[in-house]
Amino acid sequence: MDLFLQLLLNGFVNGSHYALLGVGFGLIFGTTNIVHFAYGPVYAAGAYSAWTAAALLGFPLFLAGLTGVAAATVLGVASYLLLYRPFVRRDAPTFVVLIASLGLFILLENLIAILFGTDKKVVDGYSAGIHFIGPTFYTDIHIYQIASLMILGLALAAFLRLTNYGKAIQAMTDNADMARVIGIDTNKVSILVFAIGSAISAVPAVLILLRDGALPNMGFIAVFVAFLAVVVGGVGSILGAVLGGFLLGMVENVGMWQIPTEWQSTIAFIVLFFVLLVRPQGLFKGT
Amino acid sequence: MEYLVHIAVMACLYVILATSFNLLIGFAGLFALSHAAFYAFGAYTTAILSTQAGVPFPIPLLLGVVLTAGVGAIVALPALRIGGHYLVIVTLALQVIVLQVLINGGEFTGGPDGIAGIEKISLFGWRLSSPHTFLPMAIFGAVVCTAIAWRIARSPFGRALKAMRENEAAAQAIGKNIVLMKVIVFAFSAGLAAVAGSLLARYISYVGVDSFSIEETIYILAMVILGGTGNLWGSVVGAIILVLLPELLKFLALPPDIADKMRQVIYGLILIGILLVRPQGILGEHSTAPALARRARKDAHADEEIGTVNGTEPGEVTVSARGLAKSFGGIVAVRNFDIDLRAGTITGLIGPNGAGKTTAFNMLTGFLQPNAGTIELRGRSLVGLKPHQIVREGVARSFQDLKLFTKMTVIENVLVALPDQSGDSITSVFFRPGTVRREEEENFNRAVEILEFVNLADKAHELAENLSYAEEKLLVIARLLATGAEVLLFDEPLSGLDPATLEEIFPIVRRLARSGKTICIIEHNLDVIRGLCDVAVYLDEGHALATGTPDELVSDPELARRYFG
Amino acid sequence: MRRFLGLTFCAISFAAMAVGPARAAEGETFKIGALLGMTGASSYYGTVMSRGAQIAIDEINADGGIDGTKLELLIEDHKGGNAQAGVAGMNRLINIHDIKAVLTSFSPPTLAVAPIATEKKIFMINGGGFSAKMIGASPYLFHNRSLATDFTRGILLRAKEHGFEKMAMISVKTDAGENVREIAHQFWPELGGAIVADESVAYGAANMDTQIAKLRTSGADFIFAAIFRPDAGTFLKRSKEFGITVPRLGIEYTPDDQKLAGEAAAGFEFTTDYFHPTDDNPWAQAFYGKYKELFNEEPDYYAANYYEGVYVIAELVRRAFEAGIDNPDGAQLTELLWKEPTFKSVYGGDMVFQENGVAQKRVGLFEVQADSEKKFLKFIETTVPGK
Amino acid sequence: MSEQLLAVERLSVGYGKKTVVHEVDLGLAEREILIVLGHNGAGKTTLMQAIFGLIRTQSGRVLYRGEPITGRKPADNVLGGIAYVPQGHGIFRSLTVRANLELGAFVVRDRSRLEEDMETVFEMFPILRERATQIGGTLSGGQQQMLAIGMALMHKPSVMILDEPSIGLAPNLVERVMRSIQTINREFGTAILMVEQNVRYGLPIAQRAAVLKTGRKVYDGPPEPLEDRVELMKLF
Repeated sequence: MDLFLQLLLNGFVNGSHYALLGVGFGLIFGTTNIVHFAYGPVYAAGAYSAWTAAALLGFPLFLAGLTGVAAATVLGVASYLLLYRPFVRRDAPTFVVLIASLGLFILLENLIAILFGTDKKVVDGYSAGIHFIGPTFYTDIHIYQIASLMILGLALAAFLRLTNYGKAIQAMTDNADMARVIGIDTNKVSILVFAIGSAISAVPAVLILLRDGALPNMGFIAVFVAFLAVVVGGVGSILGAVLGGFLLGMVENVGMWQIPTEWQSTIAFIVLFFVLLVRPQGLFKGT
Repeated sequence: MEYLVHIAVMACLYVILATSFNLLIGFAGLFALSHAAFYAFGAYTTAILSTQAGVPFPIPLLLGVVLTAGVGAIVALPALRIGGHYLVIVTLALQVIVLQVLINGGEFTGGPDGIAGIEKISLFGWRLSSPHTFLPMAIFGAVVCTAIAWRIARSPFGRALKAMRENEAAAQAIGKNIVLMKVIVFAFSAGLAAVAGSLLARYISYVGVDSFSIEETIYILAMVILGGTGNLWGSVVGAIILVLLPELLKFLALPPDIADKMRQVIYGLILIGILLVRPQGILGEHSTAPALARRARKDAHADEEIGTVNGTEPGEVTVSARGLAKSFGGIVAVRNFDIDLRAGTITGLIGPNGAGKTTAFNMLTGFLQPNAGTIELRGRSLVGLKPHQIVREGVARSFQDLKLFTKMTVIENVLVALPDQSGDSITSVFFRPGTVRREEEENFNRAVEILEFVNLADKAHELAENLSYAEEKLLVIARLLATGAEVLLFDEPLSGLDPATLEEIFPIVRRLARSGKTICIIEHNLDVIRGLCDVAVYLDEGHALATGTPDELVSDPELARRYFG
Repeated sequence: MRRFLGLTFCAISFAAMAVGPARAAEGETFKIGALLGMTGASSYYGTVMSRGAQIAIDEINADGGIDGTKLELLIEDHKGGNAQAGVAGMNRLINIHDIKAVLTSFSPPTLAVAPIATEKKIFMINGGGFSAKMIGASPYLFHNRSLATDFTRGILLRAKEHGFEKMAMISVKTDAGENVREIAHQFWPELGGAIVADESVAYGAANMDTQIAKLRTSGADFIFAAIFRPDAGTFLKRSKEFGITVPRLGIEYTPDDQKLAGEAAAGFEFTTDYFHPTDDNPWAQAFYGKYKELFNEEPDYYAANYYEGVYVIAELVRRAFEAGIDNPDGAQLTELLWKEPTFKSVYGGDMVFQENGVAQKRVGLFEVQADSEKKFLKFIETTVPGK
Repeated sequence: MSEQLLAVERLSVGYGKKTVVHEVDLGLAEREILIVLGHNGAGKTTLMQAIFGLIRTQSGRVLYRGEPITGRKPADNVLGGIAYVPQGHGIFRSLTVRANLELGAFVVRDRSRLEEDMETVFEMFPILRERATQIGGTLSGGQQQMLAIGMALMHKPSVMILDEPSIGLAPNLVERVMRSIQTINREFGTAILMVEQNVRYGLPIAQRAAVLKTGRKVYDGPPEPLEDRVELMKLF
């Protein structure tokens, strides 16, 4: 029973992490319909910039985190303007954009490895506090992971509902042509979602830096999980991405209650496989 | 230089992988990213059979091909349901699952250690242990596999694949069974990839999961994109370039501990560059027709005059529908609809928007199943048949939005629509090449005749997407005609054409009717109805309100009033 | 096909021209190849190994090489275990650079190139690959690191010493991890122990919490971690955070892991090649100093092993020259090795190559102190595994 | 004709090589309702999209208040006071009625008038007030069409281009929609350029009618002569 509770908590924590990744990726994918694989290295770049700020420039942690967010944002927007936009302009087939994105992935990941080296980057002198409810353990990082999802999730929801640009994003996600008809500049909106999506990705990145340290290839699994969460939850739905992320987190942890852990890295994909066979539009999306 | 020979061997293997992958994504337009998994299946089958059961070459290879083809056919199932990004992610997931199974397979798959000590191929006591000795085998494999892929791509089946890629509905509407086609192309693509895998296992005499990662699929994908989708030579070139590129990059003098990362960066840059500069790849897609044109001898002549339907009395009823009804979520689109279509007669279907004309067509051609009612063609019921079956029965339709195969040439559009081609069956493609070849030549001449019939012969080798408005309409007619169906249903075939052009097209349709075809036309441009139809049926609120000559109907004040709501 | 062969050859001959100047100094240089994982998930290893080897090369050349013959290091990337890449690299080394001795790493590519080494008579020395399956893969394949068997037996003997019975095991799903796992499953019961949990994590796992939660509730006397960098550090950190109190035993602890785990590593006991630079061993200290100065990082024993590997080859080449062989091949080098299988080790003292090709090093037992520094406890005698 | 608010001069439009609309002239005066009739595929929608800048023109020009606006971005046209209601319920199906209306006013920088503008829309279509919190996609066809028109109203356009507002609506709804269009024209003086199939309800509210046939204008003048359906039929 202790084990089950612990796994439940782990599932919740990892779920929050995945959900946040999914939200960032889903915002970009849902609005622009671009499969942004380079989301992975952008996420990694966020972690590495935060590390640079903290370890090399000696920024306080919070400022370092912001540096990471800023860097990811810039890189994300740049990847749209310099890479994707030309393709969107001449409305190239989606798979061409997809390959281009893979190319950017390879490029950025190796650039990071060259710039920062391949050893694990850790922010020295930070150790997370440990707490427990009964037999169930959790750490500060876990709290941050959950909190960040709550805060950013709500903030994003508020942004989408209340602000003019938020509405523009919703509109474009719903129907890009109609968005143009009512006078929305879809190009500006695309830049905006790349900015927000990349910024969001940097937050879980920084938390992982603090928890497990940063490695150049950390982005691969991140973008994969994000893509899974979004597709399982339903493209174009932020809530769907969140729920999708939680579902993955849960099966990966609670699912391992009885199943041997050697299948952990696979089970999410098996879930996805069957979800899409049964409900191609995703679990948490109408029509 | 053994090293060069080794590169040549690897090039051969990747040529197999790239061409087989191209069949799937380039020709069938199925974007399934699990090719490395098929590659792995072939490699592991050989590895396991030869190390654990000592089965000699080539049995493991053949078994591997069969097994993998089976797996491919299964992977096709999701592809039947979903497309686009979803197929991408599902097949990526599949790839991950396969790798994990191999890693967790314990002794059977060698786990993360992989399987070492795979027996080299021995032929006539000659052991292919060095690259030199193996190269001929690799070339042989590459030639055979490319030839198979080539054969498929250039066959009527391959043409049908492209048609399916361009537009699935239209492919069904000319009698293609797209479900079967998807399963077959997956099976072949996977089976060929397995050959490469099996050869790799024999050549390196070791297999490990790291050789079949997602990166590998992406690598092969890059070869196909670089060379040009829908062009097998492109894949050959793409494979060679991307096999050589990393080797050439090795000659850049770079600091050792970052050298290979730099090369990866350059690889990424090149990939992006190509896509920006030449998204269609080095070699564009090309038509199979010109080759045919050279082969086809004029004397191999199609027997009868275009459009002739044998054994029909002009005026006899061919299609007769009774009491058709269809409603969508409570909204009644068609109710209690009766219609008789007669041979040699052009029937016009008119009525205000939303009267249910297109819905009626969809039911007559199996794209929609009626909630009630009967449809008979010369007494044979058509209810419940799939669209492609109904076409073969003899009822074909065109679409309001044309649905031409835009990336295929005009003559290919017609060729692909010709009925009962033995080349549509993959078995004939390989086991009755003579027949297929002869038919192809006949069909080519047939297609030319059909194009002449609609005055499009001079555009035969144009891409359909480059046609003018009027020419597109003519091609629609030609394609419909090519199906050989005796009943032709045209959904707004002439909309948007100016009077002059109409006058050019009318005679063509009339000739068809004279030659015995049963023709039914939905049209909003009443000039067309007036100028073309012998009979007109007035449809309103889902059922036939009146039948008569066009002039009677359009001059009837009541109907006129209804026409404008 | 002819078309592409043509393409291949003209492209390569162009390449060959490009490389021409680089081969100018031929004759006075003896080339040593290296098959390392330079890119991808495990590029860390390739990086440190190449650095270690390069330092050795520079040192030797600085003292005028081997009787005037300079050494040159040529690195090929096997992408951290990709067999094709390994074979391609091996072929390049042999054909383009006419190499006779290769520093290899990782068992999958090593297993994949072993047949080539045998046929082409290439001397190979592995200081990183870990799987006992490599033993006997080629007569010319040697290992200057103890293999999984030794470490595993060593640490399990230690567990026995503690009087533990119930073992909870966590292993990483790589050739090395799986290998250790198999050996442990066979050896621990032999020592009369029981295995109460057997978890595994993917290499570079994003989430290890599940496994650790299961370990914690397994009720074991100790946890055996068949985990390597970077996951070893993660394991130590997370297991501490999750309040695991039972002793943790393992087989790797690199500076990288130390960085991440910090104090959380305290009390961790592990067996490894005993590379301990701060020991009273001037050679090791010199190497340590150079490495630190150049890269501002501590060398781990992977760096040390490849540094040492170069010296082994250099020694064999020196012997060959003495024996009047100007351009020795792998078979001759092997022969010369067997004549006198004892070599000076940067680990201090001598190392002796056993008949299974493994330089049986003293397996050191270490404990991590509260300050996260490792402290040498003692050597553990492990019986040599047969061929 | 009075001073033209919106004018189209010898406009040709098409896709690639294909020309769909051939050198059409069209004028819309202040406060006028102009109905454009014609059979399917006559090029009506293409013409409207070209005027609004959604697709590129081949030749000819579009004038708004005497200024050439040919090929101007839709965003700028909306800012300039031109509204476009596309065919088939131009709404955001996944958003609430209120959100849709707010989006209608996207270009209006001054948000203070938002509420009162919405109020005017609600007065015109009370049903929308009832359904304010409902998801657009779940509205009935008629309500969706009203919403679409309401959205266009939100930025107080001086010209409203409607593409077959009656399509797929039951007769009584068609009448309802047409009346509201008339009201818009009367109350706000919005000039209306409307493509319509439904002559029965469309024609009566129009002050002028044009008929397109296969991309060419075959009639331009008072609606009355077209009241004779049989005559009209001849133009189809």
